[in-house]
Amino acid sequence: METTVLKESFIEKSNKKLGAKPEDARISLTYLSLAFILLLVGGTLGLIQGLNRAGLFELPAWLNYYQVLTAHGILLVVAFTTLFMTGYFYAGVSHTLGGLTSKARKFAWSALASLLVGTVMIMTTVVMGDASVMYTFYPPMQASPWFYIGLVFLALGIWLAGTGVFLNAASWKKANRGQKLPLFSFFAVGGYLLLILGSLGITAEVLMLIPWAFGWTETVNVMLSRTLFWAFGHTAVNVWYLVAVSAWYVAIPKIIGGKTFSDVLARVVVILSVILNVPGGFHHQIIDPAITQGVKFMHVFMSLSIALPSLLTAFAMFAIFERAGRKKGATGLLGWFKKLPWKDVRFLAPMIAMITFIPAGAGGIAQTNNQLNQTVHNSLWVVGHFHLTVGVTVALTFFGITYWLIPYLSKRVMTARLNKLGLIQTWLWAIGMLFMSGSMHWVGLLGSPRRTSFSTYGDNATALSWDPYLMFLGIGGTLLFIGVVLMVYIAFHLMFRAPKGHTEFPVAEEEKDAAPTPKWTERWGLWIVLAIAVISMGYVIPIVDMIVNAPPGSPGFRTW
Amino acid sequence: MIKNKHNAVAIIVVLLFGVALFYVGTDGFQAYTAESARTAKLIDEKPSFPEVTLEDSQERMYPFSEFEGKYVMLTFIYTSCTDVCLQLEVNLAEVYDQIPEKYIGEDIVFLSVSFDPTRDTPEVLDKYRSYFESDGETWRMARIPDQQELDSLLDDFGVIVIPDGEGNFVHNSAFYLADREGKLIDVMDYTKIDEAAQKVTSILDAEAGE
Amino acid sequence: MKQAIYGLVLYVFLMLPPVANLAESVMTIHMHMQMPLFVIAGMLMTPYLKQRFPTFFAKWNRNGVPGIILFMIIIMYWMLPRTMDEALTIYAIEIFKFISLPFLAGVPLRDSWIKLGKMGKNIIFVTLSLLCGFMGILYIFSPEQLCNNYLIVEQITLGWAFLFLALSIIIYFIQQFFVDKTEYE
Amino acid sequence: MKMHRSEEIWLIISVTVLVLSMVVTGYQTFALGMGPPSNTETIDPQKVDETAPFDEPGVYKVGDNEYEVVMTLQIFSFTPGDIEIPAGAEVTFTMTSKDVVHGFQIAGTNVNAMVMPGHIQKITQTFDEPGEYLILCNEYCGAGHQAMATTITVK
Repeated sequence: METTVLKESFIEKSNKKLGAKPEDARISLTYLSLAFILLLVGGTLGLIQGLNRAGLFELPAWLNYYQVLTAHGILLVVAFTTLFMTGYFYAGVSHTLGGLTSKARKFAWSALASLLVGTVMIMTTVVMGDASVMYTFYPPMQASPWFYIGLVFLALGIWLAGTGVFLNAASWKKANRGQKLPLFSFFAVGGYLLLILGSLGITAEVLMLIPWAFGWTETVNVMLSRTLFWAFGHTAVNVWYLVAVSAWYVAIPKIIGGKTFSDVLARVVVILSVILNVPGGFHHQIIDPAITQGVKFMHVFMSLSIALPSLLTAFAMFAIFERAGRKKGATGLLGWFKKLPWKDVRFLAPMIAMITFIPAGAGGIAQTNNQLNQTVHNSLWVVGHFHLTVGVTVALTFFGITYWLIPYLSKRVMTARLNKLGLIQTWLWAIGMLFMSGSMHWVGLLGSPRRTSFSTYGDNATALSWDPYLMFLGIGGTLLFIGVVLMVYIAFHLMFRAPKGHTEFPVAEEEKDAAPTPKWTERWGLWIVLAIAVISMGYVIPIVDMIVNAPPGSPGFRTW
Repeated sequence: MIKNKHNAVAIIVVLLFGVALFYVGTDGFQAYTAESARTAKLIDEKPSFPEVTLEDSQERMYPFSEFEGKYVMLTFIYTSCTDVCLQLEVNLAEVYDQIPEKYIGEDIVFLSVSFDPTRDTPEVLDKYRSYFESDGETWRMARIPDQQELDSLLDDFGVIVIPDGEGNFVHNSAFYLADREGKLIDVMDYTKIDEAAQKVTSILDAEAGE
Repeated sequence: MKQAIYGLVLYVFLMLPPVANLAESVMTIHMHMQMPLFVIAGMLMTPYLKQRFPTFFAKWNRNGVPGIILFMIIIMYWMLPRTMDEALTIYAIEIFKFISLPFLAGVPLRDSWIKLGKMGKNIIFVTLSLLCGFMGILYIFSPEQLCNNYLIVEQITLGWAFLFLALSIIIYFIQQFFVDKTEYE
Repeated sequence: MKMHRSEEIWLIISVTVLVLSMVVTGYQTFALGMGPPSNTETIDPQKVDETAPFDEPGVYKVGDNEYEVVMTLQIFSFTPGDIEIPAGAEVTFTMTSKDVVHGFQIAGTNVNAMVMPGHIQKITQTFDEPGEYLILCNEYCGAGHQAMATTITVK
């Protein structure tokens, strides 16, 4: 134990003195700058849609609403998040494990190349109008084959990035026998593992679609493709959420001057997320044909079990806040609430993200149940839901990370002025999302569908009654766009213009009397096997049924 | 040493228990599926054909005792079936062809019983009959209009019929042979046509030889 | 003690008629969820039983071999297509399932597992994966319906589930050779 | 893992809520027959027009104030459209798609189902309130997706 402490403090000291290793910082900064550029592009597209949907803006003839929507979805839900996650995890792995290994660096760069090739391929097909198929690309709508090949490169990029982190963690374990992997790196390993498990589904789907898109096979199994997609689609979103959670457990306690609540609990949350997540995708198919009610009910159970780690997290977070507040002299039941550093954007942004997750998570649980799902399925409610989860909980946490991660990497410091700008950005974001997501939820309940450009359905009275709400959607979207511009400005300012100096990578320490973390938490072999078992529990029954009882397949259609 | 003895005894007890369990559970290592257990039990118990009223493809109504004094080769089917029943009837037709003509109608009658009385009306049965070149006389197709009578027959003969909710049924299939008194004497694998035909012929031959 | 209560709650919950009916309505869930959950319920109750009857386990299951054999016998018995069918149609067999899986499989498994040596565990892993693999192939490729109460497609599904189970066991079995066990103890 | 007392209480409460929501969903699905549309019949998606009942889409009276609407969905329309039925009618929609994936939603009701090529979907609704209801496609199906709508008038 003695040597452990010594070693840790040595790493910490040298880190403090030197900051991020330049080679490692370059990797993360490249990822992050690309992420923010994509955020700007995706955000602009979002504004266009919001205004159109509110009936305020008619798209020029050369630009199609659905093309814009496809690009917006892929850029923000898949590309921005993957790039940010990789930049952030590699920075943290480098920091907590004392630098990346040269092998991991190579993997990081080749992952970047693959991700970029993939994104460029996909975006080219979308811009050319050959792939207005949404980021869900349900067959038999058939995009250009290069769209699907682009997806393969995205998946490949994810695997490469993950492998780099795994190898780095393994070599650290070898060099530090008997020590537990630092919590941050534990999150990174878990996050990539889950993302890889989830991407198996989409890879299988895309390998089925490529020969079909090239015309080598005539038809495709529609239900099977859709099911495989959601194995990835839902998992991916949960991975982004897990990335956000990692910052809540690792960085926030440090920022508010507290300690880790429980190292074990955090690790259990990661493990549960990895094991339980993949079959969750099925609740996107509750009103599909060809899946029996029994199977759907089983998946209600599987989907609800995903809420468990989130509930654990909710508890841990409030416990951290309360303890930190009391340490600062807070009294009474809620006195700690005032002691939190509300004026510190590094805290405010993720805090709003967390608070948002309470209604967002509750909405998610509601949607998972059959009847409630039937009410809101494919309505704007769903769009409102994931703008709360991904748009606030994940994005705002990412922004909160940016305020310390970029200056740490660029060896600069955040000024009070930037902090203020950040606070404005955060509130703008929160209020914009309140408008947009709130009106989406409400009008969704009334029946307004998602993924539709502005339409009154021939001046139908019901459809016309939705318009006032859609106006709020437009207002919210505009505020959010200002938020995006501000955020991108802040990010690049922190990268190139802020004053030089040292910024700390906040990693919370454990309480002195904390119980040692049991070693079983690192039995990754066991977790992988359990995850496979859970995945087969969820998927074997419906997929065998979909293959054995499949109708004749569908040829491709180009309907845009 | 004494402790190890307990352990060894336990192993022996457990193994004996296992043998006993499997012996009982599989009827003496005979029947590993419920279907094989069922046929073995039927052949063993020889249940009588219960009193039911049949309605055949020519809209004739009669009790099963109509066939008294003749062997009856039975199958259970429903005409909307797209897989097993077709195969079952095709195979039955082959058995029919292999039986010496002198016995047909005189000593043995073929009967296909539908367990889907709502859809298998006499007209439907008549159409279905023609697919297999059954003459409707020495090989009849019939439904049992009374659901209760039908259930009791299926139950007695251990025919399991599960509706799958989409108008199809899952069911077990076999050739059933009832003797001149209407007692079930054999259940045969419907995939082994020659074997079934030989068996029936030899029974008839033996009786004719007497 | 707390574990035993959780185990008991799980046990009772699984036996509630609507729960049991639902679980048994799908072949794969019947074999791969309900039955393992019964075993787990038994495993959870084991510490309490060992505390109540310490000498019994020490005396009759000293090296873990009798227990693990009992476990294997019960598991293999419930893998027979026939027992699955009869559990649905014959009441006594259903009761036997409720009793045998937790108490004759779950309890001895947990008691024996810690007593078994490395070799013993490896034998069990190999046997189980072979058994599951064999069952998988049998159910997928069997031309005839093995269970009267389930559709053929369910039978094929169960076969794939068995193959995945076998795969999981094999992955687990192999990975433990690459992992330094002492790291986790 | 040692848990704090309050954490354990929190977990027990949350798990209870989750289990309760399961029980309610299960009860509604299996006891009240309010399960989601999950029909498992299939059809050759390239031969919809030749396959009964979709060779003759339309509104059929099948019983006392019971109707069946046999409907095909294709880009970007519903066949038949502008349906009329009497108030209090129980209507079963039997649907399939002739091309891509469509959604079938009647705004202001719980009627919401995915309609896919190769699969026949069914959903039943009793229309007690007279009025005009908006039927729309709620799954993106192409350039004219926003125009894919029709009405059902309850008299």
